[in-house]
Amino acid sequence: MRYFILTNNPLAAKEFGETHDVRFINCGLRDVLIKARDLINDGAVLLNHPLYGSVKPNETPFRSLLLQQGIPQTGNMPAPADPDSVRLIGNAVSAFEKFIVKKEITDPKLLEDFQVVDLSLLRSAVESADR
Amino acid sequence: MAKIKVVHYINQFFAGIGGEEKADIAAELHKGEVIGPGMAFNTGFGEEAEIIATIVCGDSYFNENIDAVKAEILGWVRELAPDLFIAGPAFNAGRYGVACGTIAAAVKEELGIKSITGMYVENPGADMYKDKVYILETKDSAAGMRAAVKKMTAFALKYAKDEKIGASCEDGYMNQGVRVNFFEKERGSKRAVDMLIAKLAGKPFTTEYPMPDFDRVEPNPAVKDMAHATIALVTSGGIVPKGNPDHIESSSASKFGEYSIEGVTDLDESTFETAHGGYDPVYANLDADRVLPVDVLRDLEKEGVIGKLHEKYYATVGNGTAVASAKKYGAEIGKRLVADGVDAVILTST
Amino acid sequence: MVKELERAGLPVVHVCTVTPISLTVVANTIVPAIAIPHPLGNPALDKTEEKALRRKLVMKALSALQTEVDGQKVFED
Amino acid sequence: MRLELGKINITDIRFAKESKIEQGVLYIDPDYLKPVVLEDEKIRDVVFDIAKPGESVRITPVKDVIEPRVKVEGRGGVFPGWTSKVDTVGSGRTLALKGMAVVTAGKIVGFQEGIIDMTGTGAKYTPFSKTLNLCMVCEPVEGLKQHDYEAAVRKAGFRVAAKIGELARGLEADEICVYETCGIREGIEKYPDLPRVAYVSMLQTQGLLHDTYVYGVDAKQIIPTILSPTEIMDGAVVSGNCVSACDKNPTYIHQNNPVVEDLFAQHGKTLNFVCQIITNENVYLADKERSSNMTAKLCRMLDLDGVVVTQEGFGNPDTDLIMNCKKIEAEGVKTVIVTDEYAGRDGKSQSLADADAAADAVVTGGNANEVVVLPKLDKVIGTLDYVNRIAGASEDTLRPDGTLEVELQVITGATNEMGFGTLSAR
Repeated sequence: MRYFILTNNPLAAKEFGETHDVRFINCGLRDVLIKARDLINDGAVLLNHPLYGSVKPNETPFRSLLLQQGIPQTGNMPAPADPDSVRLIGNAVSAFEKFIVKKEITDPKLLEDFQVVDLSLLRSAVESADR
Repeated sequence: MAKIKVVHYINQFFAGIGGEEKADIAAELHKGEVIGPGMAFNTGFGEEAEIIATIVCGDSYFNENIDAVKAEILGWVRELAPDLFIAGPAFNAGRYGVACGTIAAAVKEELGIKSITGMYVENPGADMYKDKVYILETKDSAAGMRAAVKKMTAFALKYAKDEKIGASCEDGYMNQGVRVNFFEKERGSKRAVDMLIAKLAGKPFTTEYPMPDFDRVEPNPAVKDMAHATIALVTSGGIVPKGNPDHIESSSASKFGEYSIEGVTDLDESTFETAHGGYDPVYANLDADRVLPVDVLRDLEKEGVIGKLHEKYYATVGNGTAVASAKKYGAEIGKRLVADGVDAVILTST
Repeated sequence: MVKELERAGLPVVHVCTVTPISLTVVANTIVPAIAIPHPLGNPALDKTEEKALRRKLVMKALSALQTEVDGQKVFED
Repeated sequence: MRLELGKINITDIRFAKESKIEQGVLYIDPDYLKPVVLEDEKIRDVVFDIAKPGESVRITPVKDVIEPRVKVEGRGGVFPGWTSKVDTVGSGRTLALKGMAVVTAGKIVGFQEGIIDMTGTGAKYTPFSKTLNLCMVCEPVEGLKQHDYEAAVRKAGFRVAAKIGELARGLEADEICVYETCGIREGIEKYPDLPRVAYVSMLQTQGLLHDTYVYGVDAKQIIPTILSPTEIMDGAVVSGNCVSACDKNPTYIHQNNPVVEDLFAQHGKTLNFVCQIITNENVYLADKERSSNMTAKLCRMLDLDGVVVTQEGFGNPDTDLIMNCKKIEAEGVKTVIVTDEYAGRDGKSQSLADADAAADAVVTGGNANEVVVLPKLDKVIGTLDYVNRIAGASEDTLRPDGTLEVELQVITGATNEMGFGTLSAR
């Protein structure tokens, strides 16, 4: 299956950069979600869930998403947005916004921990996608 | 400690003035008087609180002169500066319930004075005001007066004394749409098993977390022939002709507007603006197409992508507008659009 | 509002910035818009670009209106 | 399957020269346990400590909580796949040390959460303020990767719990509870008029710090299956989940699954408790679809009338929960779901990240965003170094007077989604 990884996690970009289509963006977590929303708006389909199971959206600055490119409609109509993807990403943005915003993390060790966890969740999605 | 000072609001009926035939009496302030259900409240308060004034107003008068009477009563209450304001209880009396909710919420919001009311859960005032002010749940008729006063008295004292208000189910007020934690008697698993047993037996049960409003509608078939379809625009973003001719409120809109865009190809600063109070209006005021894309639809109409842009559009303000009102507007707008032969709608919100 | 319009028999596409759960489960077709003060515009762009962007969103909305929505969509590999 | 669970009430834990259980007192020689921990070369050192209810003690960051048990009759041993082979457990007799727990603590990643206060406000919210806790803080060898460290501490906890459990072998139980389910046909014949009910247990399975294991298998790789509810009492399901303290299910809560217990209490009376169904909460959306489809299918094929569904975690599992609920209801099987809420500090936000009208019977463990102030306590087992970083805390959490201003989500078990506690919300 053809898909790409949208991520702001440098560790994920390093791990999958050689073997996968990785679109690395240097930005905060919310911007990753917004970027994904725009792509979904253009017809991309989300393959993994945009929220973690427990690390809260205001805790970790990293997020990696698997997206499938939308297929353009015939004629001049753009690809319709996938309603499930729209719902999930919309809810993820709302979920993000209900948590209080914390100061930017500077501790490199802590940043690495968050990158490792994000990578671990991404790997789990990639394993499913590549099966 | 000084006694807690309470101002009480009741209608003409509970003041003993009369029924429907007296519903048009104007608001009256009775300083130092305790009238009708106020007596029972005062007894219930004991040494802790007392009613220092009673305000009486006819239900029709209140609802027909709502702005003026509200201002008048607020003036009195400001002057009296009580610690607590109590309206009702209104039981299932619709106009009385709306009056109680309106005035109790206004006292709380505009004067910052603690305020409560009481009514039956199906009183229209309940839905309108339960998220704005504490509404204690009562029976549907005045036969429930004793229980209502008891409940309201206990809550009033607790509230006035700044004691912690528990969850709605603990303290008997209507849920305000705010989630409040508390400890149940049984653990969650037991509650789940009991709930399942009730559900399996077809017996009533109460979910602890009602899902957001689901009112499922089957989707309509897609538009087959866009090139010949009439498309209408509807917005809850409050786009109105310059000057807001219908005076659509910036929040909690009480109406929707129907406006012609016949011959309009582009909305600009000089002709359209937003009435919406929930967002920064600058961008929409500069170019209302940003909310209501008339310009693009006109182009598409010309190019034949769509058949026709409907010559009327509909606008209301989503901000703070009660679900029930939004529903009503939606139904009415839908009816008019169907009657006009519209094929599909683009609804824009902010 | 969406629901009532649908109930009247009109296919509706809802263009909005936030997609509250109560709407998403009923609104068949939603196109997330750009930002709250200007769901169909972006003042950072110049007039022509902005209109092009708006056109894209409107096209998307029209496209959605032409897509049949079934009750339950399943993610497909 | 029939399991007799013998309960041995532990009334005190003391360090001693000799490890034994005598008249309800657990005497522990740290040197009896240390080799069990250090047999894993990834662990450099371990420190044991005891925290008792009412003491001015805070344990943090907590990884797992485990109840010591030992299997004295029947197939297999406790924690199959870890401290025993993978024989099917859940029958025969098992002894459990009640009133106590082994708590693994210490930092694995910088945002490791989980607070157990033995006294004060926090103690009201965590079930583990009521247990005598034998705490173990493990030090990893230099340079150990997060994954390996997590696995090492997780497994050390099971070994220690099993080792302590061994001390109970041969002891007389204070109380014996018998749990028994029937085969499908037997159940229908025995209870022809009772509704057939199962328990659907959703397991957190997402990746590092978010995993659950079944008989040693990483549950993200299972497709939903059925268990006898007695299997979990022998440790068939264990937690590898370190984050989301308030609504993760520590191993202890799997062992003492409250839904299983409360369904057994009604078994043969108002319902026929058929089985436990386990399913996962993966990150990949197609996996979510597959697992919820399978779960709904199992419910149908087992001819169930109703299920209780419990969740673990917040966020993406809300999607699994709603999918399960919706699909199971669509099979004509009635559901009650158990969850918790993230309604924001003011309680005004949307509680769940997903929703559906089919979810008309919900039990909630409360709003995890509610703010509480925890007092300064005299002793900390573990470390407070990271407390400002964890979910539900902020830069201002540790206040100048030593109190902690936190959201409930930092407290272990506070809003448990198996309904272990009484906290709720309206």
